[in-house]
Amino acid sequence: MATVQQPETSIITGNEAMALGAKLCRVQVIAAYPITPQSQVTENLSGFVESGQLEAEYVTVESEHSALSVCIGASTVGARAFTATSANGLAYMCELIHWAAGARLPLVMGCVNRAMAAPWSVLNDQQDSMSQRDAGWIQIYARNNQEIIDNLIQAYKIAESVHVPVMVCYDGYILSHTVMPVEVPTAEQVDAFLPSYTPHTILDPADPRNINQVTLADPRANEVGETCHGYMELRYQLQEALGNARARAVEVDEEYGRHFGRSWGGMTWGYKNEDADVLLVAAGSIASEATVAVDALREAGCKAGVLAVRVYRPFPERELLEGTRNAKLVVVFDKSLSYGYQGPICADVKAALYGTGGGPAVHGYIAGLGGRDVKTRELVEATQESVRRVEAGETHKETGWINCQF
Amino acid sequence: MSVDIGSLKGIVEIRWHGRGGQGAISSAQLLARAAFDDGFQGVTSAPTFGAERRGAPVSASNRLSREPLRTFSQIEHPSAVIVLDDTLLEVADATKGLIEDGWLVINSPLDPAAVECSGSFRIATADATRIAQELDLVVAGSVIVNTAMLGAFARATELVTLESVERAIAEKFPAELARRNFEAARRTYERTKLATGGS
Amino acid sequence: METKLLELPEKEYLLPGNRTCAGCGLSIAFRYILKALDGEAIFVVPASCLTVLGGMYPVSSVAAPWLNVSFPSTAASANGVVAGLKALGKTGTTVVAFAGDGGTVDIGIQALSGAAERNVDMLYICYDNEAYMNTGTQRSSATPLGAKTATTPVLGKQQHAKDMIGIMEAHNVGYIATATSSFPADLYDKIRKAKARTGMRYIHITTPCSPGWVFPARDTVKMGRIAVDNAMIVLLEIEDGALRLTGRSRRMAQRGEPKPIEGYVRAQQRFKGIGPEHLDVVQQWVTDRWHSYVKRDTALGG
Amino acid sequence: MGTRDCGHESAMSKPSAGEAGHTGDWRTQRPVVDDARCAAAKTEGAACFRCWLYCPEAVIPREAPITIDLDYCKGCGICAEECPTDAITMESEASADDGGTEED
Repeated sequence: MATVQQPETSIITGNEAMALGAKLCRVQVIAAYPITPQSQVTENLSGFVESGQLEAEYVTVESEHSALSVCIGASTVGARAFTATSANGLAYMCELIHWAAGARLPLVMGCVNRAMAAPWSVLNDQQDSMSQRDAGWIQIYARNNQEIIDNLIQAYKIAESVHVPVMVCYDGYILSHTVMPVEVPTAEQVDAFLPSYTPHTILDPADPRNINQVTLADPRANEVGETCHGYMELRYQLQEALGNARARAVEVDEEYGRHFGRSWGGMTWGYKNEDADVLLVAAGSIASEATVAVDALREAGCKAGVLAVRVYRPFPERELLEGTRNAKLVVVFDKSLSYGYQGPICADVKAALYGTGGGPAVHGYIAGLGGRDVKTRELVEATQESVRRVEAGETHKETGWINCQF
Repeated sequence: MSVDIGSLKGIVEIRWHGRGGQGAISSAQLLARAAFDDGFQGVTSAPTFGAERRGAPVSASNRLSREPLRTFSQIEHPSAVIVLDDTLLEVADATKGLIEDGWLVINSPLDPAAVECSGSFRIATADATRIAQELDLVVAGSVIVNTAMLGAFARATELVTLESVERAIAEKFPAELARRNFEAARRTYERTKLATGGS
Repeated sequence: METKLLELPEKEYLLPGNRTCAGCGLSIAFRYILKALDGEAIFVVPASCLTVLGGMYPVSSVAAPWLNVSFPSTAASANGVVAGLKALGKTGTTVVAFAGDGGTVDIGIQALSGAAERNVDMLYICYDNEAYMNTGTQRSSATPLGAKTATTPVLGKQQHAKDMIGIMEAHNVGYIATATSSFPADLYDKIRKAKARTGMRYIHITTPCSPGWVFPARDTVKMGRIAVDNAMIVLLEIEDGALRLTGRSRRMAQRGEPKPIEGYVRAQQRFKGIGPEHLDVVQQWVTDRWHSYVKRDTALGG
Repeated sequence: MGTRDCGHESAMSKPSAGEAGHTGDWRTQRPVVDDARCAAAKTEGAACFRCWLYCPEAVIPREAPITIDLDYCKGCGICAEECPTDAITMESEASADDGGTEED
């Protein structure tokens, strides 16, 4: 009887999970530049390539800017490309982040979330990826290391079907350097789930095309007189593609569940949220921490639940609108800030709920900037503070800062 | 109202103290692996977040739980503290937060009673340095005691079995090195001296 | 053997009715680059006059595959194309990174240095019109001393042009050459030679620019010829470290000394107002460089 | 009406002449070839072709007698300048009488 290889549970870091995921996705071109806390991802991948475990071109670039440029070039000719970075590395890629989305390339990037300098910090918050939210990438945030590897495998499937790049985000150190049990899929499983990539671009001497040309404001006729897009139509299509990615992310996650026995909620995930009066909203590992806070809140008599943002772009508007319909209060924990305004997730939640008649109060808290530890009890206390204010009839609350010791 | 979240979920927290290069982070990872095999569905191991420099005090932590873990914040109330280098006891404030009746497991040739450390916890000692030297576990001039101390931890806390420690080591090292590392853990297990502390 | 003019291929890949300025030196050079590569190339192009030449969506003015990329990333993006093709098992296509002087000597030099150090299998072409012509003639580090530009409007540029050939030599690039649009056969031969090699190859092509250098459009070819005659441009190639003057520069070295640069300088209004002290400095720089090249060409007995 | 039919997801074009339209409109002077002086014409295509060689626009085929595609010739005058036998002269568009290529 033929033996079918079974997936094994490894006790590994988030970075190891990401590297193993990229290997299982049979990425063909890898280009990355060292930066803490991302470096182990690419160290591991270079090891896979040098030892022959992964047949890929590994390009040891001289900067993150070049890393994403290499991926853009490789993806355009039809190779499955991968990079990973953090913080200032991501910021250094910035123009190319826009470029990859505008060129509609299905790249996947690991973003190991780290605080932006200055001042220097190698520790976690989500300012890096949140600052790139408007670039036209899909962003998925992982709650633990299992979700990192699963999100990465799903990311290629989503990216290659809607032709939009995906950033697979996870918290630096908190997940990247913390080992935990991860069921690593087998190559056979992933091969059955993820078909090979067919590019929508053509870069072939036998059939020459010019790609990413200057594009005018208005539509223009091509060489045979057909009207083609102007810049604005191309941008409308990108927006449409991000919109389509909502349904696609849900489908792919469900399909993943059928193949691997695990799925992660699609656009959002909930914990004791069905009957909750108070919903804690966050993305990444802090949302996992929030589930423990919910247990404590319930123990203390508060009917709380978590409604976590898994896919942040496209934003899960509908899920949040429906998911908070019966709540009295939504408490959002952001690990980043749109300076001069408020936490980006909080602002987005408010926008999603605006004009729906009544609706819950939405309170925002900033937490965990630059690696400041976020304790479960702090999430509990912040939630209780907001509950008190709402019960006291306060309609507005300034953004709170958790454990900011002024 | 105050809620004791750790006790709510029955999570065991463990902290390792060593110096950069002594393998505290690796042994914490080996412990996570061993504990998973011993039925803890929730295991994590995290280094102290940040840059690690050779010789500087470093620490790592574990959480062990019968249920999958959902918390990743830094540990506050370890049930056990393992010290790879007894010079770190004071330097690193190693017993900070150690719970009542918790275990302080020290690499030391002294008897537990002779360890100058006070608190309402229990103390275990083992001369892991000597055992590691017996087995020639020396890298770049440093005696590597981290795997040996897994034996001391297993003996003191009984949270993991030697069999799981052996499997975890076998998974991590090439065969010959794995044999010597496990032998260090086994010998240390046997030679660990336990005493109840208290003051 | 140099290819004779009438042996150059007739087939055109550059299509008429494109957006280059009348009398564009780059356009002439590009015709022969395309002919030499004969349809077996992919071009990787950053923001530059070349972008404008390539045309605006949805029509391309060049019958060759072409990928527009970000300004600083030419060599890295080309590296991606090389890696992608290799990963897909596609061989036989020359990947040509093709940038202007600003895109090469300034904003693109980090990516170029990285790709050169990795000896990536690409042909990197810098077309040098000695300033940011596409954005309105701002100075680049390839602008010659004394030239007025939009960002050196009063005094003229105060520094010599960056020595890209020296920089590429320091990267141990196997094939390095200079050329100009005014000698298409010399250019054609160098592209052919570069095409036949693997690893990083670098060709630096000076392309006179009528609006930027401020001379009549009809004089584009003449301007490059004068520049060779006075050694502002030195036609050479460096194969695995061995330097060899080519074409008209070689014949000049066999005959004697280059002409003074004064005639060249006076023919371009960008140098209008250059003082005798600057002219002497440029002349000395040009003469010294010429002699150092001639000395290195062992076949010339230098 | 709309642009959906083009089906493009990103800006990707096929090659065609005249991308910038009839660039012949840019001209203020047109090249006029005197076959009697033209070396290529006189040798029936065996010599010269400097005009073909240096034309930035690729509007002069390597064929004798020389013809210039005035739909696209921008009138730079390089061909006239480089012609070794002065067979090409630049004449003002204003005084040209046929004007036959400027439709569109």
